[in-house]
Amino acid sequence: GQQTGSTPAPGSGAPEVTGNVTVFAAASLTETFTQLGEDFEAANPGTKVRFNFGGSSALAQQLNQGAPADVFASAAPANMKQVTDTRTVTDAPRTFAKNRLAIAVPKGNPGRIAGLADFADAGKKIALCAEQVPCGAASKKVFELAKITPQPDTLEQDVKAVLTKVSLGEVDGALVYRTDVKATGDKVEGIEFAESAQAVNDYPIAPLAKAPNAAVAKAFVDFVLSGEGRAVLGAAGFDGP
Amino acid sequence: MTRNRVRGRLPVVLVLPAVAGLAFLLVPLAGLLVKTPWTSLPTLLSAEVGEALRLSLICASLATVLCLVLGIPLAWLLARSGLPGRGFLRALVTVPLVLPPVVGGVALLLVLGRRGLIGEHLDAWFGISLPFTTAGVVVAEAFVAMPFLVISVEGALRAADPRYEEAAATLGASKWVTFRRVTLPSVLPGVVAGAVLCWARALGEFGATITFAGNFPGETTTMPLAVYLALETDPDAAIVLSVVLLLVSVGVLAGLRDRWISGPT
Amino acid sequence: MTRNRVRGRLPVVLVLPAVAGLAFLLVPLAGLLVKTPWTSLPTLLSAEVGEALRLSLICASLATVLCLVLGIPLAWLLARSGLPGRGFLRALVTVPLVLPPVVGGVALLLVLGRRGLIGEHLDAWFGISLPFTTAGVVVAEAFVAMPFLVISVEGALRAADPRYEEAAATLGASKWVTFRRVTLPSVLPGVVAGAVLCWARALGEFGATITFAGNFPGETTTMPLAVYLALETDPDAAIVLSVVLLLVSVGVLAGLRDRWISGPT
Amino acid sequence: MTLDAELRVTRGTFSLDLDVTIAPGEVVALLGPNGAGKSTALRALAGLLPLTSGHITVAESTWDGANAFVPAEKRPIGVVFQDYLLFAHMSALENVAFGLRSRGTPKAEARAEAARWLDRVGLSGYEQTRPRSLSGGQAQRVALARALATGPSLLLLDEPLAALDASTRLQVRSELGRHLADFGGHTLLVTHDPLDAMVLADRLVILEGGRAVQSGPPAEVARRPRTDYVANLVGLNFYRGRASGTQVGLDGGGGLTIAEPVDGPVHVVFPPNAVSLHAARPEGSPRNVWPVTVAAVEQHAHTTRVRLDGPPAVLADITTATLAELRLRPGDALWAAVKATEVHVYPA
Amino acid sequence: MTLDAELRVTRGTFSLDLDVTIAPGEVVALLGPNGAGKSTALRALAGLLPLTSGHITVAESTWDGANAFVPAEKRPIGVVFQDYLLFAHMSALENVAFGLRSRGTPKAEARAEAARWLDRVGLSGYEQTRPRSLSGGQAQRVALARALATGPSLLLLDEPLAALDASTRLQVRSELGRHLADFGGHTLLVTHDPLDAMVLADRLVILEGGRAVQSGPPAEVARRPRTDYVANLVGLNFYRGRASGTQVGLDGGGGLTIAEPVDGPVHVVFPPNAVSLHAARPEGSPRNVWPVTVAAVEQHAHTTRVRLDGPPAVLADITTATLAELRLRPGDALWAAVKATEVHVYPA
Ligand SMILES: Nc1ncnc2c1ncn2[C@@H]1O[C@H](COP(=O)(O)OP(=O)(O)OP(=O)(O)O)[C@@H](O)[C@H]1O
Ligand SMILES: Nc1ncnc2c1ncn2[C@@H]1O[C@H](COP(=O)(O)OP(=O)(O)OP(=O)(O)O)[C@@H](O)[C@H]1O
Ligand SMILES: [Mg+2]
Ligand SMILES: [Mg+2]
Repeated sequence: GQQTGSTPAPGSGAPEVTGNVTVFAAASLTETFTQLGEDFEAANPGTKVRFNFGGSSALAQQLNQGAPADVFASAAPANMKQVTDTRTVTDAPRTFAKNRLAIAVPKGNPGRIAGLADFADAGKKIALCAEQVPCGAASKKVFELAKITPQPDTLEQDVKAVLTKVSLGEVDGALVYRTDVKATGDKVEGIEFAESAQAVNDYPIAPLAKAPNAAVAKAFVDFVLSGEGRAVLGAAGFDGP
Repeated sequence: MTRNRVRGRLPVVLVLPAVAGLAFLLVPLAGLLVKTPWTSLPTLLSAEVGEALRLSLICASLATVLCLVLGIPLAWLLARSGLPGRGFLRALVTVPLVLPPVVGGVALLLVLGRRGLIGEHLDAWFGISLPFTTAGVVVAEAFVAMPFLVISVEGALRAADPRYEEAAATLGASKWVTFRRVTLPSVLPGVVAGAVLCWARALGEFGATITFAGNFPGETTTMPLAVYLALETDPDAAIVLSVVLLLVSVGVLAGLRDRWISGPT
Repeated sequence: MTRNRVRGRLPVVLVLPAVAGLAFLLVPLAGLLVKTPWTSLPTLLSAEVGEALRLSLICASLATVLCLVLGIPLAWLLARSGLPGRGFLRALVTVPLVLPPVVGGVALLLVLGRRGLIGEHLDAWFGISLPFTTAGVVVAEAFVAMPFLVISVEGALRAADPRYEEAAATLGASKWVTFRRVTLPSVLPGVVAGAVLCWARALGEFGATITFAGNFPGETTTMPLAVYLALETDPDAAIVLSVVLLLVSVGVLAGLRDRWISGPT
Repeated sequence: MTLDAELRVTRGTFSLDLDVTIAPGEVVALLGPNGAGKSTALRALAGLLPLTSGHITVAESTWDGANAFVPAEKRPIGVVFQDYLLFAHMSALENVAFGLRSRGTPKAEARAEAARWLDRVGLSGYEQTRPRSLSGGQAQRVALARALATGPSLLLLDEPLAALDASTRLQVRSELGRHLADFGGHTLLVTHDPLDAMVLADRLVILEGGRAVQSGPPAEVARRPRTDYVANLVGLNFYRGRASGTQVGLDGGGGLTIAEPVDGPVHVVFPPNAVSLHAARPEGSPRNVWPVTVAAVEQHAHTTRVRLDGPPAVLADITTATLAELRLRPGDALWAAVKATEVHVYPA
Repeated sequence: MTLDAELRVTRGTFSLDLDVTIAPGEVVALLGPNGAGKSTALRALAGLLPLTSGHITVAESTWDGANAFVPAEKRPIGVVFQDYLLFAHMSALENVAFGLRSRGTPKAEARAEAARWLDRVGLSGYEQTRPRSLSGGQAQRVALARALATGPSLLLLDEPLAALDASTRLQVRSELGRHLADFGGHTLLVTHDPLDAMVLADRLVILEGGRAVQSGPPAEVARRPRTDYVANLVGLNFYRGRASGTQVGLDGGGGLTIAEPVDGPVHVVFPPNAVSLHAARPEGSPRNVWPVTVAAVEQHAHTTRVRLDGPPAVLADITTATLAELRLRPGDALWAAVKATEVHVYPA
């Protein structure tokens, strides 16, 4: 966790920034970053933020094929690493948010899931993220720590797919991110558990080298890492870096 | 006296599976319609959604035109030219179907991206860059949808009697005139079927588009991309958006007069 | 003396776009092949990949069979029965094409899921639950791929001369016999084209499958799912896997003899 | 068991209005100009074209009527279509066996029977040939075999011999004649060849513009045509006129003398070979002599046919000897002569 | 400007081997049994079927040969196909205008010319009709108009009149005859109707089993048939035999007396109407008298044709009077008589 608490409030004292900035951001950040973009534009008149939301890995592919972007905000350090391996970033990636797991159950908890231990019950329908994606990796870590062998019925490709199954009642329980449980509203109930603190996922952000508009890129990254940015992310359920 | 009689009963062995097939396709749709939270519709119908819908329709239609222009001749080549190795070519043509669309998008990036085999030169010599532009959406959709057109039209060409083309030749028609005025009209139902598939596939295309063209509202965010993003934030909204897309598409296709679709009478 | 002559030159107006179309489809594929890190292939060809490939082929083939059984009669109903509102029905049939596959999967869950309209009863009465099973994969693939078959076959039926069916009727053939022995053979190229599209689409199907049937190795993980997950961690491996899927599919389709595809001679 | 039909069908601007009755075992030939509605009538009888009004009744059962419609596949019919409609994806044998198979004959038996039929129409050796590899005449014979093979009780033959060469035609015609003679069902035969009609049919129905204009036994129709089409068909000079006594004033101009006196509107016919041509006005027995000009000369196999402008215009068949003597050229002025006894007159 | 062709084509088990020369303005009729290869020859001339060997040369240019092949669309031809092959999605007018448009005539002019041609074949009023709504005969006339409209220099007509009714046929035939008389190009006409061939052609070529068996001017072929097929076509009794003096021993049994003595293998012909039938052995002039049995009796329009078993077997045309007198039935024993002067003999 890099701490950049002394960053001055944007717009105050820093050189005027104007122009467009193109941000490639993980799809799970759609809501928060759209909000951040609007706030940034308001704070820096004359700037315009364009977003390209997609799966972190797909965005990494695009960036490695020379996509014209200024900033990359990834949902997993691994994808950020794919980019930094082939394309230079102007500043080292910094973590702007963290997320931890929670148990998601359908409204009313019909499968009567009480805690992680129920995930080992073969009689219950369980959905987990696939190991290849961040929430799956985190889940694996959690189960190892809790010494539980889960009996999943499906290994989903992302959190949203898991939540779809939870909200439709197809599964009795699942492990997802807190932020996602929060975003889904009242169709899904979240159950916190202790081990989650030990398997936290980092969200890194970095301005990109050869960015068409390096100054604004840097300003945007700073904005995300600022107090204002953190407030927006915190409201969505992210932990601070 | 009106005499309104069907020519005999329809055979049960055909009608039963037909109805089952129809049910199979339509009941999930009905389920979707039933569960659609229509109340959220008014709040959703923002300018952005309108934009995405407009973009979807335009790109799908342009992609279909591109597919028709390139795909019909290709189908003809496969069906009529007597080229050696046609069976293999035909199989290759289906590749974009089998390729997971995301990988298709990656393939397009590899070739037409700024660092791609061809894209590099396009960029250097002409300053043209397809990825992350509306043109890129059209290219991605056409890449994914073209096999439908080619394979349908080729099937229709193979079923058509080549002796009409011979008759046209004896009337002095060049291969091109014959193709345009005799072959093509006689396989029109097949071409329309192919174009319908192509358009519908392009309209629903997601993976290759988001990979190759990105997801920039107003520029490359088509409805399926909007649906994808909505799924991230508000699954109900995603369903409403899909249903909107679907109703528009059904409206367009149902509006195709039977005239366009029926064979010569 | 051998006389080996083509009947005249092929017209440039057709050959040029045909070649362009072919290039459009094949160059990205070539790009993919060029960039494929073949060296990683041996390490990838694990038992899991073999399993996924096997599952893909089996499910796609079963889905194609299901589509043929339900889809051909449906195409016949649309093309021949003179039902009112056929234009509308035909448009409805294309819906699974337009629906983003993930939404298609959701629609299937709404109907056939544990709490679905029909699924609820299937579960309660027969103990049948489709989600998270191989059968579910087949259903999801069939749902997405069936429109291809229906629309292609319907196009072929419309282009076929109905007077042969009349001739069969005068010979005492019931509608069913006529369909089976006269109509179907005469539109065989169209059916094969449709089946090829259907199979290829089912083979590449991802969104609806993972949404409806989930992803569990050996049971519901087909190649596209494996590819998608590989993309998350190791894009090179994903490309290799796609190319493997693609080569297998080209192999299968190229193996279809011309005989199966050509019209009556 | 009689077939009784009142066929009223509208097809675009064309309308058919034909009453036809066929007794069991009877062969009715339907003749008429192109577009007269012959194929339309056949399609209606086959059940491929529902009647607009009218009915089709066979024995006690109604095939088509106000409240009933028997579809084609339920009618015991056999149809030869004008354009054959052979199934392109089946061999000749399978085409012929198709009807038998559809009507329940076991496969082996159906194929054996089909092979017999192919042999009967002179096509043994072509069992495995696909229709597209058959010549036109061969295809037509397969179509005929296919229609006959099921032993239908109503045979509908649309120009079944049109594409056959002269000698095959003779052969197939007599084979068909033998078949029809033994046949207890009803036959409707469409043909443009008067010979086919004469040889095969018990009764002719002449259709023009969708309406029956004449019908009767072949010899009767041949002797007493009622329209130009029929006269042409049977090869007679034909005129309408008004008789008073032994003189007939022809509607188209000119007049003729006849042997037996009659009165009122009449039809007048005589054969082309009853006409003799002369360079100068002949004296002597023929009562009808009038000046004509040569319009055209056609060489047939064994005679020469001369078209002459009148009035009245007339066709004459002359021998090679006369031809040599007269050295006819279009425009030549000649005299035509016909004996009154050769002229046949009957009420219009 | 002469068309000179050596057509050698193999199609499956069938092979065609035909040499044909057509002078400018000449009309050659190709006749032969079903499956003889007539349509195959036409397809080869049209460029739709490349020759296996041989050549097609018109004037100085080679259309098909060892080193050259002119594709169909480059040959100045007009073809009427046996099954018409009208374009189903075009109106009758568009079908006829198609060739003109393809060869560069402006649209309005092409349509006007097409309308004139439709009128000439008696189809004015059907300009906008689609082929599937035309009757068989109407469709054939559109096909004819379509082939003629472009003014091709080689006309290839495959049974262009087969589906026409008797009077339309007469009309279209004479229209076609007029057209061909003014026509400077080459015409190859396939037909099964001897009358069409006689009236329209300058020369006949008889094809059997892929080989030319006889050719010559129509009258010559009609007078001196060389095969059963030709004899049948022109309606003659035909025998092969060996003459010594005025006696001919027939190959099939029996013998005939002829008027002029010859020696060696001969063909013998006489017309059916030269045969008289008698209940008892006739005395008097006819030199050829032999016992026969009735095999079949056919009523034609104005005569009755009797097939008799011999030896030799013979066809006889008898008048209605004779028919009434003899009351013929199959199996009856009769005497046939033919005058020696009616019997035509020529070297085999
Ligand atoms: N499908 C159709 N729709 C409209 N009119 C039609 C259709 N088929 C035929 N006709 C018209 O009906 C009339 C009768 O046609 P039909 O085929 O019965 O004639 P036909 O007596 O069999 O003639 P031919 O001797 O030439 O075969 C023609 O004028 C034709 O143009
Ligand atoms: N496509 C083909 N493939 C193989 N054999 C064929 C093909 N077409 C025709 N034949 C055979 O070639 C022979 C000659 O056929 P062709 O059509 O030239 O005969 P035709 O003289 O025109 O007869 P018809 O008078 O019956 O029209 C026939 O025996 C036929 O079966
Ligand atoms: Mg007809
Ligand atoms: Mg032929």
